Order: sequence, then C-alpha cells, then structure tokens
Amino acid sequence: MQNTAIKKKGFDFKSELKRFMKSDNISLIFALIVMITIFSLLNENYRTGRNLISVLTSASLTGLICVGEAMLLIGNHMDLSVGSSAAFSGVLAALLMQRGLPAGATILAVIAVGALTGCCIAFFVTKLKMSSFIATVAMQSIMRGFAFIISNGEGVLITNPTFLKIGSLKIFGLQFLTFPIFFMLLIFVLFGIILKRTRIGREIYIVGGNPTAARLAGISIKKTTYMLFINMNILASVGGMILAARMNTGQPQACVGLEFDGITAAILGGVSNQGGVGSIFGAFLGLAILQGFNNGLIMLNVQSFWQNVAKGALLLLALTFDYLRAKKRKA
Amino acid sequence: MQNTAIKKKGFDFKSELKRFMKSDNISLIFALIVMITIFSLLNENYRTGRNLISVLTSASLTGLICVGEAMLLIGNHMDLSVGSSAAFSGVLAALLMQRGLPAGATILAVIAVGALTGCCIAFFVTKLKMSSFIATVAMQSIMRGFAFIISNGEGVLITNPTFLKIGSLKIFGLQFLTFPIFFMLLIFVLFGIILKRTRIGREIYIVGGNPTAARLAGISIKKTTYMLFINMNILASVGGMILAARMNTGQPQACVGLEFDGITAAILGGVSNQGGVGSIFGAFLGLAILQGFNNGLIMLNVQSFWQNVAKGALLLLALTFDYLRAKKRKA
Amino acid sequence: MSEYLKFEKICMEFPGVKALDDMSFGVNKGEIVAFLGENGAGKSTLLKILNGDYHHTSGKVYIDGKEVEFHSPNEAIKAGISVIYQERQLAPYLSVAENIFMGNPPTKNGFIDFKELNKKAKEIIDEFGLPITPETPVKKISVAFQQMVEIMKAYNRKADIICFDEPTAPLTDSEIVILFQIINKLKAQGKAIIYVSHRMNEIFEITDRVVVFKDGKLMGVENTGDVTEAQLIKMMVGRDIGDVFNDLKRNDKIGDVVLEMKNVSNSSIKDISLQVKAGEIVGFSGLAGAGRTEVARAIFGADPITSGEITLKGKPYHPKSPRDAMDRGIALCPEDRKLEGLSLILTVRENSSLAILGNLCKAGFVNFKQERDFTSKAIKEFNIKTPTMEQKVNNLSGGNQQKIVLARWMAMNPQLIIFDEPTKGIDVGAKSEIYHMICEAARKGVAVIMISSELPEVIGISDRILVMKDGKIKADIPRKDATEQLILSYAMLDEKENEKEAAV
Amino acid sequence: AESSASAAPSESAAPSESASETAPKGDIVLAGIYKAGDQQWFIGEGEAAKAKALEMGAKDFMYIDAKMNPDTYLQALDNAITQGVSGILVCVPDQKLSAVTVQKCKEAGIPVIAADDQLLDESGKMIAPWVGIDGKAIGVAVGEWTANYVKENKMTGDDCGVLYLTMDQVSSCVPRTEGQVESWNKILPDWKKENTFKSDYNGEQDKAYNAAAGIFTANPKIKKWIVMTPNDEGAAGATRALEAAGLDKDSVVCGIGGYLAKLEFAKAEPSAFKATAFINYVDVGAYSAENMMKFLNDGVEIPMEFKTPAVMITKDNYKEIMKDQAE
Ligand SMILES: Nc1ncnc2c1ncn2[C@@H]1O[C@H](COP(=O)(O)OP(=O)(O)OP(=O)(O)O)[C@@H](O)[C@H]1O
Ligand SMILES: Nc1ncnc2c1ncn2[C@@H]1O[C@H](COP(=O)(O)OP(=O)(O)OP(=O)(O)O)[C@@H](O)[C@H]1O
Ligand SMILES: O[C@@H]1[C@@H](O)[C@@H](O)CO[C@H]1O
Ligand SMILES: [Mg+2]
Ligand SMILES: [Mg+2]
Repeated sequence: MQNTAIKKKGFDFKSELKRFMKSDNISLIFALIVMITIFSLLNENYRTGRNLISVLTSASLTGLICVGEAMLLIGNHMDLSVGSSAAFSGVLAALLMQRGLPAGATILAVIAVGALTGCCIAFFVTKLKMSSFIATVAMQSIMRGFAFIISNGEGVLITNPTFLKIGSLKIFGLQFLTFPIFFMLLIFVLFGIILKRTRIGREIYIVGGNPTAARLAGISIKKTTYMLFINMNILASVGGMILAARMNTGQPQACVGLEFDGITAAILGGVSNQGGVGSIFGAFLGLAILQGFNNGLIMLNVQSFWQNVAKGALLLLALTFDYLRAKKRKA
Repeated sequence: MQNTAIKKKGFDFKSELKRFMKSDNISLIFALIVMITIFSLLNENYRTGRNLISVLTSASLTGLICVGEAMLLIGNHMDLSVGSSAAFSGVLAALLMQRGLPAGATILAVIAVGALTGCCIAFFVTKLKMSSFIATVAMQSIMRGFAFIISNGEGVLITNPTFLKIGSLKIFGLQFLTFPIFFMLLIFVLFGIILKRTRIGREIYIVGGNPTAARLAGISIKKTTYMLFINMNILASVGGMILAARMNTGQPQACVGLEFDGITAAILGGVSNQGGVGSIFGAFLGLAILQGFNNGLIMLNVQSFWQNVAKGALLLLALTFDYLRAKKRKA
Repeated sequence: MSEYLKFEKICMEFPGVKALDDMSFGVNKGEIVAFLGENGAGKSTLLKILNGDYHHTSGKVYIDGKEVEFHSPNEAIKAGISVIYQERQLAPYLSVAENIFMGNPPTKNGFIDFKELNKKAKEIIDEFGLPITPETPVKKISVAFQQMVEIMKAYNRKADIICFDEPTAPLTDSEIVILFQIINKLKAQGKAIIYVSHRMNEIFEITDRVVVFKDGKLMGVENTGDVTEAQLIKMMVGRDIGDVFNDLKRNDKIGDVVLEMKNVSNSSIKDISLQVKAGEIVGFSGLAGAGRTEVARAIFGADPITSGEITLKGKPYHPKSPRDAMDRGIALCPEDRKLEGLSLILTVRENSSLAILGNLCKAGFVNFKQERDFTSKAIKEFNIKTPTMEQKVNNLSGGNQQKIVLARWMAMNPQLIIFDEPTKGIDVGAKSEIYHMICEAARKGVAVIMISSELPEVIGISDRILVMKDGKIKADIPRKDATEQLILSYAMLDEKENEKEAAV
Repeated sequence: AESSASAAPSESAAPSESASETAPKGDIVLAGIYKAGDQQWFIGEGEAAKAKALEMGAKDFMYIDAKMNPDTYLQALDNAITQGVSGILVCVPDQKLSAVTVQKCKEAGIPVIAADDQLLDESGKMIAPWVGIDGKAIGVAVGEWTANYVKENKMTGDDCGVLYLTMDQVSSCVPRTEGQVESWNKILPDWKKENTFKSDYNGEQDKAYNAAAGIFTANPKIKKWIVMTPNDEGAAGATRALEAAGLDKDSVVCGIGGYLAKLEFAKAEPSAFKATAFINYVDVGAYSAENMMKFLNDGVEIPMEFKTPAVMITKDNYKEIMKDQAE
C-alpha cells in the first residue's frame, strides 16, 4: 500500500520535472544559470547576498513596470508613457507633501491620478480607436510636460519620514527584504496568480488572442482594456513614488526609457507583442536576466560603450537560444 | 461633341473631387490647413518661404525615416534601431574621411554598412523568428554602442568639401531646394510610387495584411522582409550622413528617439501598426503636421514644458478628429 | 494506369498525431476526385503537402510520372498546382482585383497596370457572374463573396492541378451553382481536380471518383457512380448512421414565446418581426448577404438596433453587448470560427470553456479540475480529434475547430440558442450527432434559431423556416410545407416581382 | 585660454555695426537656445538672461530647448534666424556644432555668444565670445576639495576607495572628470591604483545609483568611499547607494551643480553628500544677456571670455553663497 503511494508520488515528481523541462521557461532558466555562473567566476562578489539585494533593489521599479507591460502585451497593448508617469508621480507626491499633505493621503492621491491616467489612455484606445502605441506616445509627451511644469523643472525634496519609509523599510525586520524589493516580489506573485488562475486573467489572454471572439463570448473588451491600463498606471505611480522615496527627491526628468526596460524584459521572458501569449513567471526570468546582466557588467567594470553592445548582444543571444530550443523540441 | 467632352471632363473633375473629399487623407489635409492658418495668424513669419525651408530642412532626416518606417509598418514590422544607426553612419562617414577615404567611396561604404545592418535585422526576424520590436531594440543598443566606440564618444569633424555639399548643395541652383530637402522629397515621391504602383509595393501590403495569404500566393515573405529592413537601414545611413554633413560632424549621441518621430508621423498619417494599411502620401501629411507644429511652437516661444504637452495633445486631437470623421462618413 | 498526379505511401506525423499513414492513390487529367473523411482524417494535410506547405515524413509525390518535392507553395504554384485552402487567405485592405491576381499582377514597364488588372478581374468576375466590382476592398464584401474571390484567385492561375478544400462551406446555393459550372469547365479543359467536401450531394453531383480517408489511412477509392451514399458513409465512419433526419427525436411540445421581435431594423436588417417559442427550432434560410447573420447579431447584442422592439419571455430586452445577451440566457454560435469564434493561439481547453468560464470559477478563480473535466467531456461528446486538451486550436483540423465552438455554446444551457451555419465543415457522422443534440436541446425547452445555407439541413431539422432576402423576412414556412423550390423561390423571387411591378 | 581669446575676434561671429542696424533699438529680440532646456540649470540661466535683457530694453527673449538633439538644435537656430532675432545666446548640444553655428549666424549677420560651453573650432580654439563654466577648472576644484577632505579625515587606508562616476556620453562632462582626476592625483600622488574605480551612468539619479551600487558590492573590502561625479544627480544617486549599503557614515560624495545638493543640505540629518561645486546659472544667464545687449544697444564689443567661478559649497555655507538659488 504505502509502497505504491510512494511510487506514485515519485512518478508524479518525475513527470512534473519532465513537464517543467519541456516548459517554455526552461531555456530562460538555463540562460540565467549560465549567466550567474559566468559572472560569479569572473567576480567572486557577484553571487553574494549583498549583490542580490543590490540587483533586486535596482530591479524593483523596472519589475513593477515589467508586470504591467507583460499584462498589457498579453492583451495586445503596450504603454509607452509609464516612464513619464512614474516621474510625474514622484514629483507630484513630493509636492503634495511639501504642501503639508500627510504620506498616506499623498499616496492615495497619486495612485488616484495614476488610475485616472490609465482611464484616459483606455478611453482613447477603446472609444476613439487609437492604437495603444500612438495614444501612449502622446501621453508620454504630455505626462513628461506636466512633470516639468508642476516642479518647474526642479527636483523636489522629500522629508516626510513616513513616506521615506517606503524606500527603505525592512519588511519583517529582514535586512534584505526592503519594501521596494518586497513590493516588487509581491506584485510578481500576485499578478502571476491573477493571470494564471483567475477569470479576469484568462480573459486577458482571450482578448489579446482574438478580440472579436472575446466580445462574442461575452467578454467586455472595454472593461479588460480599462483594467489593463489602469493597472499599469497605478503600478507606474507606485513605482514612481517608491523611486522618489529611495532617492529622497521627486525628479521630473527621471525614468526616461523605463517602459522599454519593462517591455524588453517581458518579451525576453516569452511574452509576445502580438497578444495572447506569455506568463508573469517568464517575464520575471526575463527581468532577472537583464538586470543581473547589467549588474554584472557594472561589477566587471566593462566600459559603458561596450555595455550597450553587450546588452544588445545578450538579447539577441537569449532569443536565438530560445528559438533553437523550441525548434529542437518540435523536431 | 466638344460640349459633351467638356461636360465629361467637368464631371470627372467633380467626381475626382468627391473621391478626394472622401479619401482617407482629407482630414489630415484639413488639419494641416487649420494648423498653418492658426500659426500664420499668430506669427507673421510662420508662412514665409524662409520658414518653410527651415521646416523642410529639419524634417529632412525624420522624413527619410518616416518613409522607411511607413513601409515597415505596412509590412507589419517596425525598426526601433534607426536612430542609433543614423548616428553610427554619421560617425563612421566622418571617421572614414578622416582616414583619407574620398567622399564617394565613403558614402558607398556607409550605405553598404547600412544594408548589412538591415540584413542582420531581417535575418533575426525571418530566420530566428524574433519580433521586429525586440530584434531592433537589441540592435539599437548595439549600434549606439558602436557609434560611441568608434568615435571614442566624441563628435568627429568633417572637412571633406565634397561630402559637406550633401548638406548644403542647392539643387538646380534653387535657393530653397537644398540637397537634404530635395532628397527627402524625392524619396517621398519615389517610394510613394513604388508602394502604390509596383509589384513589390503591393506585395508589402499583402505580406503585412495576411502573411499566410502571401506565402500561399508564392510571395516570398523573407524577401519582402529583407527588402524592407535593408531599405530602412539604407535610408537611415543616408539620413545620418546628410545630418552629419549639415552639422559638419559625425556625432555618436545624435538622433536619439528618431525612430519614434518617424513612426509617430507615419501612424498619424494613417499607417496602421497592425500591418496592411497606409500610404506614403498620408505619412507625408503626418510628418508635415508634426514638423509644422513643432516649428510653430518654437516660433510662438511656447515654454518647452508646455511644448511637450502641446505635442501630445496635438497627436490625440488629430487622431480624435480623424476618428470622428471616419465615424461620420460611416453613418 | 499512370495517373497525372500520384501519391505514393505518404506518411505525415505531427507531435502526438499521425495525420497520414501510407496514403497511395492517383488523380487523372480531366477528372474530379473527391476526398471524403471524418474531421481530422487528413484531407487538408494531404493537400498542404501537395502544395509544399507541409513536408511529409515519408512517401513520394509524382506529377506526370516525375517525382516532385515542393519546399514552398511558391514552387508548387510554379509547377502548376493551385490549392484553395479551407480557410480564406486574402489581403483584407486590397481590392478584389488585386486579391484575384495576388502574386502575379499584370505589369507594364515594371509598374502594375491597374487598368489591365481591373479589366481582367472584371472578366473573371463576369465569367463567374458575381455582383461585385474589382475595385472594392475585400474587407468590405461578405464572407461568401470573399470565398468566391479566393476561388477566382486559384482559377486565375490556370494551373493543371486544382484542389478545392471545402469551398462551399461559406457559400449558398446560388454561388454553388456558379462554382460547379466553373469546376466542370475546368474539367473539360483537362485539369486534374481534387474536391474536398462533407456534403454528400455535392460529391455525387460533381465528382468522378471518391477517395475515402479514415484516421489518416486510405479506406478505398471508388467510382462515384458505383457506390451509394450509405456505403461511403460506412467506409468513412465505420458504421451506418441511418437516415439522418428521420431518425431525429423531435420535440412536439412547443411552449410559450421566448423571443419576440417587432419591426426591428438597423443598417443591415429591415423591419424584422418574428417569434421563437420554447422548444421550437426556427430555421433561417436565404442567399448570401440576405442578412440572417445580422439578425442573429442584433438579437445577441453584437450589433446595435436602430428601431423596433425585442422582448424576451414577455419582458423588454435591449442587449447592449453579447455579455448582456448571455446574462439573459442567449447564446450565439457564430458563423466564422476563425474570426469570431476561436483564439487560435490558445488551447482546446481554454477555448472550450470560454462561454461557461463564470460557472467554472469560484470567487474569481478558475477551478482547473472542473475545467479539465468539462473539456474532456466535450472532447468525448463532440468527438473532437486532438492529441491533448492542451493542444493549440491552430493545429486542429477545420471541422474539429468548429466542434469546439459548438461545444462551448451548447454547454451554456441557454434559453435561446442561435446557430449560424453550425455544421460548416463538419463531417457527416458528426453532423448527425449535432442534429441530435440540437433536437435534444429543443426537447429540454430551449428555443433554437438555426441559420443554414444547406437547404436539406434547414428543412430537415426546423419546425418553421423563415426566408430572408435583402435584410427582410420574406416568408414563414411551416415544416410540412417546406421544399427546396419553395424556399429558393422566396429567397430569389422578389427580383422577378419587382421587375413585374416595374413593367406595369 | 587668454591668448586664444585675443586672437579670436577677427574670426568671431560678432559683427560690428551691421547687426545693430538691422535691429533698431527698442525692437530687440534675443534668442537663447539651450542644449537641455528642461534642465533646471538652463531654465534658471534662461530666466536670468531674460530678466537682464528686458531690463536693458529688449522687447522679448525667446527661450528654446534643443533637447540634447543636434537636429532640433539646428532647427531652433534656423528658426531664430528666420524670425530675425537680434542676437543669439547658445549652449550647443555638442561642441562639434560650433562651426555650423558660427557660420549660420555670420551669414545672417546675427551676433552670437556661447553660454556655458564654448564654441570651438577643430583645433580647440574659441570662435565666438563665451560666457560660462570651465568644466576642467570645476573638476579641479572638486578634486582639490575632496582630496583635502580625505587628508583631513585621514581616509587614506586600504579600506578607502575613490570612485569616479562618469558621463562618458556627454562631451561637456568629460573634462569635469578629467579635472577631478588630475587634481586628486596631484594632491594624493601615492593613492593606490587598485583603490581607484570608475563607473559610467547617463546622468540620471537612479542610473547613478545602479552604477555605484554595483561597484560597492564588487569591492566589499572598501569600507570608506570617496565619490566624485560630474553632476548633482550622480552625487545624490551615489549617496543613496551608500546609504543602502550602510556605508554612508564614513564616506564622502562630492558633485557638481548645487541644484540637488541644496536639497541634501537642507535635510536635518547629515548625509554623505558633503559638497558640490556650485556653478551659478544666474551669473551665466545675466552676463551673456548683458554683453549682448551692450553690443546691440551701444556697439560695445563683446569680451571674448567670461568665466563663472566654481565655488565649493557645503551644508555650512550654501545659503550664503547660493542666495535665492538656495530656495
Ligand atoms: N500544424 C499541425 N500541427 C499539429 N497537428 C496538426 C497540424 N495540422 C493538422 N494536424 C492534425 O492532423 C490531423 C489531420 O488534420 P487535417 O486538417 O488534415 O484533417 P481534415 O481531414 O482536413 O479534417 P476536416 O474535415 O476537419 O477539415 C488532425 O488530427 C489535426 O489535428
Ligand atoms: N465588413 C462589411 N462591410 C460592409 N458591408 C458588409 C460587411 N460584411 C457584410 N456586409 C454586407 O452586409 C450584408 C449582409 O452580409 P452577410 O453575408 O453577413 O449576410 P448573411 O445573410 O448572413 O449571409 P450568409 O448567407 O453569408 O450568412 C451584405 O450585403 C454584405 O455585403
Ligand atoms: O549639461 C550640464 C548641466 O547639467 C549643468 O551641469 C550645467 O552645465 C551643463 O553643461
Ligand atoms: Mg480540412
Ligand atoms: Mg451569414
């Protein structure tokens, strides 16, 4: 009796492993391991806990953006305005607190503004039938403009100690688990579950895969689109505030190109920019590879000009590798 | 006899006009006229020939990119690397001439490098099945890196008088028709004809609109894709050289975001980023509106923060207007 | 016997599926050969191999005695092969003419000669006798005409071997008549023709020989004249299916009115008034473009209505979206599975459970076990051929894709269900099962609207048949009076009447 | 620099009488074209220039942002010329654009003054009058201050490292780092090579954070860091990275600018960001406009060179030195 039970369990484990080995993410995991190994050989400090914290911290903002963009991409959209929005949010938060608003109210207000921004974009996309590319390019310009206007182009100091905590608070008193890291990981897990396990998550895939079919199956494309953009822009707002807290200043010129880092990580992680395909876990792996690579290059003190080349080459390499593996599996 | 002939001609004209009024571009033309009128009222210098030259000159590089991107978008691709490639080309040209290569040979060599870059991208896209988004994001990073590496981060002076001519030569001795302007207009006309009237042009629409249909009709998607990327990167190379000639220097940090200006103009001009739809004339109108607007804002001395907002708002407005018109026409 | 086109021991394997197994037979010039077989039997796969689209695992193809191997459709086209795929393949924003001449437009001095192009296209359109103009963008014409454009495209290539993969699925009778004239003309010109269809009457009407497939294997090649329908069906299904319509267990207890439309109009339908009762099956007939689909879409909230009233069980009903309609217990199984039904890149499981996802969820979370159970039941009930429920729908045969759409909507337990061409691409065996399911639903008191362009099917299954033309309902014919002639006369008659009126 | 300045006037773009003829008094419009017009620095500079110009009788002052983009810059220049402005103040996005700038202004007969960054020819000679900051000299000031701080605080052990954050991709910032390295090495000639580090960033604070944090973790044996940066963003970013690594107490960071340093200094608690080289945009803006207006109004020749001094500021003295810019 007992014996068979164990056997069964053993078998399950094996088949799980097999499934895992065949899963879409295995080549990314492999790439990540190879990368970590190489960098660790080249610099003994690469694999230290301290460096992990430093990588995770610098990934914390991009991570939030990556989650939002991954969901958008699966729903066949993208948001090119989030870098501006994050900067705007940081500045706005700093200004509100300068005017005496308490931290809690400030955070809520900024999140509300983020949600509103998302609403606007979704309105342009659903109601006025703009492509999300162009609608968000426009929004990018507008939000950046506002970030400069409200701050008059100057960085705004943040002194509110409660607010500054969101940049440095150690969760559960753990040294490595600062709030930015914790929040990023939380968002990955949370949205991983939402996308995979919930109805709304499934609907995003359907809408991204074939919007006409989705509509005729009773899914509201409008609702899904609003949801996606609001979600993205709230994440950008929160990310912007966390960055501002980490930097002790809201800066209008921050986060240029942030959207690209997020989108690139997601696509590297197997999310398709044609909609309907991808996972949050994949996006996380993509992010880990990119951020780990950037960090490794800095540690090895590679000249910044060459860092550009190396980053591009990494992307191409990882995707080529993925292609070859997919092809091999097919054959 | 003669009477009917005239009548017929008159009728044709009328129906032509009608067709024109219904055409996709009419709302853009209208927007352009409104814009020019408003700016002219606000600043008497706006409608001068001199300002036209200045607008056209500054549109000359973006124009080339816009044509290439419009074709790519119609073929359901995009190239986010062209800003880097243009900068790289300018630097490369300057360096080659510094080493004593004559202008003609330099131009040919740089064009060849551009073609090669295009080939690489097409290879990643067709053979390794990468999305053009990610392949060109990677390429963007690589080309920028190379631009910095070969120049060691510094602008490279150009003194070759023949080469400098391509920045300033007056075509047919006409004051307003400098080579950059002439070349840009030429490219618009040329590619307008190619896209509309030639077989390869029509095939781009088919490939972008339905790649499976294209393949089954014996159209080589691979060939079309190579053609599109090579074309785009040659245009970027030439554009980069013209810019370098205009500035007397090849600059590694030039042209950041150039691809977006080109893509934005094309999309504003009715080219779809879903493939299969659009025209070069439309793209030209999109470009004219954007560049004319930028120029107008500068002339009116609008604060640069507000310029950002205004530009974003213009995009949204123009597209909303277009949507409303399309809707009205449908009803 | 040396046939013009010969397949020898063709095998084709996909991961988890042996689509073709040792397939050998030939096709002569001047001959029309039918492919017959259940959904997923391998018919389309063989055509795709011939077309250089798929590469067979083993075996050989000969044309005119010479072995050939095509690596791309382009090579096949050059070798004189033209295949019309089951799924339309057009460039949506280009004109009819450009689509007809896709890949080989007439040129002059290196430029496309649009005058010549439109002229030549017009000639072909006229030859087919269709009311479309060469300059119209393909996106703007109805599905039936798009299919005809697809056929004209292949016709125009002047190939020696022409293959039609279920060309009539989106067509109505009038276009089918045209199509058959064309096919016969091609036959007379000595072309070798392959014709794939699930419609037995078509096979008997037009083909010379029949090749029967089952599970990727060849079951036999027969002269069409020498076999009966029942024999063929037995060969492909492996059992008798009897008289499809007479064996149906009909519902005789028609209940209260479920749906009532009063003078409903929008941009494509005019003044529609009708009633559908619980347990009643109402057939919709008419020619392509008659507006049947649009009526269905209006009921389902997919298109807005501009005037008129709809009531559901006596209560006012103004659906603003398909969601509204579904919440009120209405289901619509759409006409075009690829555009409106399926997300091709998602799995069988994700596609099947779509309409009832809400029921499979608890607190917003999908219950995967329930979902898998539901899907395996659907796969069994509808006999969907797929290696696993995690297969991407894209990799399924056309008929099996259609079954997924049907399974999805049948599962919803609606009070009113609308089928728009439900048996499009479905094999004979499965068809009869679907008819049984529809009748079963009616017996449970579901009101059913069934739109179909197959007259025997509408007549065979409906309690009443509404005939539509030009967006209007022209007749309401009870089952006992329905004949193909009568329906057709209503579907086309008006023009004659109008002519008469004009003459007066 | 002095000698080249005196040699230059003949080639300078500042023409004599002709320009003032085309721009009659009272109708003077100045244009200020700045390479990064959305940076606080240039906004302040532009505001100061505008105030001065209007005060001296100009009708208008156009502030134009070249967005670090050479093409936008050239358009802006053409545009200003088209509008017939009377004089132009420029900070070019790249100094290699000097020749074109001077040539275009010459053709149009419009006087030009270089603001912040010089207009140089290929041999590095100034080809137009200049009011601005000397990147190298400012770097030297930072290097000196920092080296002296290190000496005073005896931060010369093996657990001390110096990190130069660099902006290799911005040509005007390269000499700042060069100046820092030069003066540091002069004062501390024995500083060990293996305790010297460089890391590049793009000018943004969070990128500076990443660039610095990577170096800090890569070298755990260094417990006291001395960081020099070419702008305030870099210094603030490095400071935050030190804090995150728990190394801020014993470290020192010195930047260039003042605009973020003042925020840092305003905090109650001390931070590692101890000093910055204050460069005064108000001076640059006001002097450039004043010289131009004097020339246009009265034909007073524009002096070839005016350098704003680099003043090191700290928490103790910044309010005094920055005056209302400290707000
Ligand atoms: N690209 C593919 N990948 C995996 N399996 C495939 C692919 N194409 C077809 N198949 C499988 O091969 C089998 C034969 O499919 P095929 O399309 O030839 O059937 P068919 O006879 O045309 O059916 P139908 O009548 O439904 O059109 C099916 O089981 C199908 O799932
Ligand atoms: N996208 C479109 N744009 C413009 N007109 C269209 C479009 N689609 C369909 N139509 C027109 O709408 C009318 C109804 O078309 P449709 O073919 O859907 O009707 P139907 O009765 O369902 O026909 P079928 O027998 O093919 O199911 C036709 O006149 C058709 O030409
Ligand atoms: O770009 C810099 C700016 O950031 C400020 O530091 C002043 O000098 C300019 O050259
Ligand atoms: Mg098939
Ligand atoms: Mg229909």
